[in-house]
Amino acid sequence: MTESRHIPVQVPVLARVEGEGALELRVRDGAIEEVRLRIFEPPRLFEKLLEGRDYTEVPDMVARICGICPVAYQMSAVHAIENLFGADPGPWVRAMRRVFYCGEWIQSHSLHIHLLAAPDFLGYASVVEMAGKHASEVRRGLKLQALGNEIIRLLGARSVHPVGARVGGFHRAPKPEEVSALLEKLRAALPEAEGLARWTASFDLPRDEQDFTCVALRHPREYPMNEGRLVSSQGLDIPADQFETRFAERQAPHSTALHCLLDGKPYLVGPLARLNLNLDRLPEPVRELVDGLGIPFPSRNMHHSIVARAIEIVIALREAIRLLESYREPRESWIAIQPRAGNGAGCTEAPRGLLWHRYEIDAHGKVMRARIVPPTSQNQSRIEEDLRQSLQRFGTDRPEEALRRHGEMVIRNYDPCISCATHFLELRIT
Amino acid sequence: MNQRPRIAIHKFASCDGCQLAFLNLGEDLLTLARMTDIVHFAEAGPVDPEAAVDIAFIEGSISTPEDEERIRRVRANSRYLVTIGACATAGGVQALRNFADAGEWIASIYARPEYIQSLATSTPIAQHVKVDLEIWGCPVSGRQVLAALRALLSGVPPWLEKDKVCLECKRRQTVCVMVARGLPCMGPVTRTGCGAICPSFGRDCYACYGPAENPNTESLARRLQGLGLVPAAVARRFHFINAQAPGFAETGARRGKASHD
Amino acid sequence: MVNASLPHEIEVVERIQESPTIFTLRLRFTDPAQHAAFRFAPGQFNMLYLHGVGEVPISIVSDPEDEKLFDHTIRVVGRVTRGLEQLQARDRLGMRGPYGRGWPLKQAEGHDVMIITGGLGCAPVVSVINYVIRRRDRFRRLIIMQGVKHSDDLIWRSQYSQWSKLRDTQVLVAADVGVALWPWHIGRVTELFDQVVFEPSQAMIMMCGPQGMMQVAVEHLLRRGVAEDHVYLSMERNMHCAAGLCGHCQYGGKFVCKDGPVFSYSEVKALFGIKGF
Amino acid sequence: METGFLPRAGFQALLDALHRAGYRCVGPQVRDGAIVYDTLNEIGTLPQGMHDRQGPGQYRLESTASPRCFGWANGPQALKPFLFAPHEAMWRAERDARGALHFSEILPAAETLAVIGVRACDLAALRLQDRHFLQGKFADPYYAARRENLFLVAVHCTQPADICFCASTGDGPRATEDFDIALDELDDGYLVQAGSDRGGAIAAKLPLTPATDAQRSQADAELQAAARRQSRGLPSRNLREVLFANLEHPRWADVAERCLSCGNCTSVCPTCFCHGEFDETALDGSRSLHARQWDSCFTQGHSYIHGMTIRADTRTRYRQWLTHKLGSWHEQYGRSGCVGCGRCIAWCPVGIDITEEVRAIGGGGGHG
Ligand SMILES: Cc1cc2nc3c(=O)[nH]c(=O)nc-3n(C[C@H](O)[C@H](O)[C@H](O)COP(=O)(O)OP(=O)(O)OC[C@H]3O[C@@H](n4cnc5c(N)ncnc54)[C@H](O)[C@@H]3O)c2cc1C
Ligand code: SF4
Ligand code: SF4
Ligand code: SF4
Repeated sequence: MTESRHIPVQVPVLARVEGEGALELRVRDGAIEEVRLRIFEPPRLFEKLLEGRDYTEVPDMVARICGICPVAYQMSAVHAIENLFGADPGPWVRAMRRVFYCGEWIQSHSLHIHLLAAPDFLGYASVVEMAGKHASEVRRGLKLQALGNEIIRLLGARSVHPVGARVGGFHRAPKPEEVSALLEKLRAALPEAEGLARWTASFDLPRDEQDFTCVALRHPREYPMNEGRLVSSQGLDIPADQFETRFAERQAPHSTALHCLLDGKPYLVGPLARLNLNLDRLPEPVRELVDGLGIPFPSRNMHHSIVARAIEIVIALREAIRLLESYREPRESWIAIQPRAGNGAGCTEAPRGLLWHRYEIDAHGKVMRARIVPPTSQNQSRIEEDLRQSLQRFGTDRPEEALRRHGEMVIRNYDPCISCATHFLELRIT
Repeated sequence: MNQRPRIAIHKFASCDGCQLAFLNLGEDLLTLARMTDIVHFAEAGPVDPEAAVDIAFIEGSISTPEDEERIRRVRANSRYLVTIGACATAGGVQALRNFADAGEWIASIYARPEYIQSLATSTPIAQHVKVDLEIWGCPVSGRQVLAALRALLSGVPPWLEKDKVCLECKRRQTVCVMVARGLPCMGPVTRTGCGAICPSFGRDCYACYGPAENPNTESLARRLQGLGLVPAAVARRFHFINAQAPGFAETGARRGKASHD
Repeated sequence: MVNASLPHEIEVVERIQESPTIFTLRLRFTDPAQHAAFRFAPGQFNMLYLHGVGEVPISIVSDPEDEKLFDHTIRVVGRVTRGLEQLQARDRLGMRGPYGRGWPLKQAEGHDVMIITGGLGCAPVVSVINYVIRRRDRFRRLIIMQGVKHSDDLIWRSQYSQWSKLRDTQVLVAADVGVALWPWHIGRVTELFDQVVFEPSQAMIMMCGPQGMMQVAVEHLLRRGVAEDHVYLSMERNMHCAAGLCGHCQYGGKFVCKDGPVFSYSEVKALFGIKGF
Repeated sequence: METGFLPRAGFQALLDALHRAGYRCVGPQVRDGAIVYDTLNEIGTLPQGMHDRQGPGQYRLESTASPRCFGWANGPQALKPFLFAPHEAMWRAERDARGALHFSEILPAAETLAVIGVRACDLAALRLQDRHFLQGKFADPYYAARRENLFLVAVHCTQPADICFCASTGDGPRATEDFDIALDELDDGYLVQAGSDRGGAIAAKLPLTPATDAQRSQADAELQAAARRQSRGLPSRNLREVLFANLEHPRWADVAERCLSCGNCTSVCPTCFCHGEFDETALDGSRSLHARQWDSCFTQGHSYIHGMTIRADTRTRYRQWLTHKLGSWHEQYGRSGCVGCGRCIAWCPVGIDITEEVRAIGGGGGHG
């Protein structure tokens, strides 16, 4: 008997425009015929909104693309525009941008691990349920999330759509007293973050090895955040501004998000890809921690993403501590900018992976054209590919509810966006 | 209240940032879950978008025909409806499209525009259904959301801040960036609630909290021109995060087309 | 230094629903010593604090010689009053007071007392009516004029009928909109002035209500020959501290909270009826 | 009570003496482009050579070669924020499991604070605030706690800005009372005058030399010149009558076209006292903090009573500010509420000039 099942799952999803989406699955004779991650969040058309704006307005505008990783959008934008103007804000700004980014990684990863992913692996419907049995772990998570937010506030006044970043640096330099007060809290949180990494590594994660291409930035010395070359696990190694020579976006009929492919093929960005490609850039204490977790990185199991996130929290915490320990209040927290006409790209590592921006600006500093490729549109094809493989392996004859839950869990590994990676709802069969 | 009030948090076209006001509550998030029954909050887990609730929080603006329908159903299911943030309250930054030909924009981003279902406008919730409380801000402040929640739990209407950012600046003893540095600050027409953070960081307010009560946008526009801004730049000051808000829309329009010709 | 801003704990002893939107709270201090020490004059008000919500100024309507309880009659209009409405017997709230200058009852002795109120259940003057009735022989005629928007808004209806039966007492009630069987006038209360029997040179007038109504009444009374400083009115302005510090209740140079809320017309006439003060 | 001359380098001795007497010193410093009060431990952080240019809606600092540390006119702050805090907790209410309420007051720690560099106009304003917060029917315990141990070092003002008009209100530029120590700043040092016993005790610890007649007459001449230099002014007579006689003057509507109703003027005004109270309550309702913060008659909430706002438009709000400040203040406190510091002119974002508005409304007549 030919059985055709069409299983749409409502999933709010992040993309260029994040928000609502659905997972559609067509199974025939036990084989997965089609997997579609449908994103139908109404497009907010940011690239067009940017046209005609002054370059100084860009950081505040692009922050609004995503409330969960506004720092990433601001960072890619300021780098792109500074590259275009040939401006170098110097080492203080560079260091503080890393600190700023550390805050966002800690905040975003903690939120994802505790509110979204961990309940999956421990068998709860939500963090609230999980808090009953794992109160101290949940409190620890909320505390780390709050600490990440506090780092962002140090440089940006608030954690969502922070107001401190500008082309050329920061509007304000923190006072040394504020820095030392924060440092104390960061140091105190380090054992907690390491505990978190061990906790996630202790989960009974599904074993599901797959072949995929990892793409991330790579820096000569550091774990990548704001700069580096674009590398892949398949040998790609190009300057970030040549992104467009190998990566192309394609529109799928079922999605308002564009799919981005590397040489026409799906690839992975995000914490697991970053870690896999930058293991030799881990600071020694983190290296030791990772070695003790019993997970052989580089890993080809997407379920290890949650552990990669926890490790990145430790990396970010250590990095913030290192940078803030040598904090000096500068004379100026930003450099003056001389606009000139041109075209510039910027690429940074958002919590969810590569975030690429390109701007064309005229001699008066007016944005003529903008292009933004967010992590989720890069992961989208990989998610579909993963779903196809993992659901097949999971068993397509299982009850829809089980299929749906497994599918969601797979999607959540990519943390496409907070609303995407949630614990949703009814399964409809059409 | 004998029964725990039922709460829903719905998302429309938005960046998710205002919902973070809940997710960033820390310990209070657990308190909230104890004191109320959160029946729909996709980001945090529970999903039941059609549930009847006592209080619905709405993030995001209306920009598709489906969402026009959906917000009506949400309204019908909610006793008290609160919009949170600039998108839900004023259409948000994406309402800038209302000044342009959105169809043309979509065509220039998407190779196959026919796949994209979208209205030409992004509009606030109150343009579609009755709203009981509007909390402004891009993003809303957690403090304000908490205060509103607390008031509703006490069975009283929440109190809303609507004074100008300037007052908060002065309370913080921040030196005025307009008077002392000539920056084109929007504080004198912008609603307080953020804590006047931009001037405290040495920069001009860009009005992300929308218009304050009784805003004299025309006088400020003249002042901004006096500071050296050309009319189009003045227009962009008003046509930004809250471009469709009353006062901002008109004064911006009077100074010329904001960003796109 | 006494901190006048700090509330004291009080307890609801009884709650009476007077009308769909008006209720009375009968209250006492939880500390008996404080209760025993509490003194006030009719026309004075307390600041009631609803835990976690805020404070509102509310007149005391009970008799100053009632030692057991003090009463507040409250109309539900907004945040705090809506919350107060939900209180039940035994619930606790905060209170500080009394504040303000009350009605000129000593001065009124030996005079015709005319009480004019408009709007919904004007609690502040009810305390005066009760006060006069309980000490009837100290005063001459008592004239009670009450105007309401809708006949249903009149609370204490039976009391008005009872009062009208007392000697030397005249009760004139009017509703802008009346329903069937409404025994009183339909129209404005100020239209009833011609029916009032009193001696203008020997009268003390006390009124409260919407500014417009008070203005019409004052004009009429002055025409009839009542002296400006025999016309008293109770003013309402936004109030936070009630101690003359926060500045909200300023009415020209007056602080309504401490110089009032009861003023003689001569004190306020300069700004009376001018929009914006 | 002149006590002598303090050479410039000896100024640190004043700070040290105050520190030894247990005071925290705050004094003028440059921050974010303006002169503001901040903790002062070293004379090195004084704004030496700094000079301000102020006009309606304008304030700019510039650096000069002058050796003087007090060669500027007032910045945005007055003494007000030190005594009447912009935002403060007043009391806490706690509800226990049985529903009983407990109230506890939160008084500020009575800090021993010395403010260095106070101007005559701000001392006049302090007297008005004292009258309001301390000498009425109910004294304000929060203000009182801060006022208690305040030590004031005045510096007579020789550099009034373009917006200053204290000479016309009779409040400056010379500080005449209510200080503990007053200084005349000269190029090479300060003439020191004690104004109280506490001030005398501190002055006695300073390395003073006898002042010369030349120093004295130069200081006098500078102060007289400072008074003469003021180009703005308010009539010194009581303006109450004329303002209240002109409540329908078309100028109110005219200024309302310009006024942003932003409350910057009332906030920087050293005598404005309006504040609002509100509650900040824990989500579970157990605890509530009752706090207060500066308010202004330019807000809607200031005149809101249920169902109506008495001053819904800018015209009536601006009129409230002016008629109170220059009119009904006389009735309340026996004098005008304006001390001529000019802050409301400089810090008004659109540069509305109180002296000009008064003139237009009929209170002309120059410095009479
Ligand atoms: C001296 C005096 C005596 C009063 N006596 C009584 C009485 O006996 N019974 C009664 O029902 N009402 C009385 N009122 C009016 C009562 O104080 C208001 O109805 C009440 O403050 C409204 O508060 P709310 O929070 O419910 O309303 P909202 O409209 O939500 O008001 C919010 C806030 O605005 C302020 N406010 C609003 N309206 C008024 C107002 N009319 N007066 C002062 N402040 C206001 C308060 O600070 C209040 O908390 C009196 C007012 C005054 C000034
Ligand atoms: S100061 Fe203005 S732009 Fe900045 S956060 Fe506040 S309202 Fe938004
Ligand atoms: S009413 Fe206005 S002018 Fe008067 S003290 Fe208050 S804020 Fe100042
Ligand atoms: S006069 Fe100036 S400072 Fe005062 S409220 Fe009006 S615009 Fe603001």
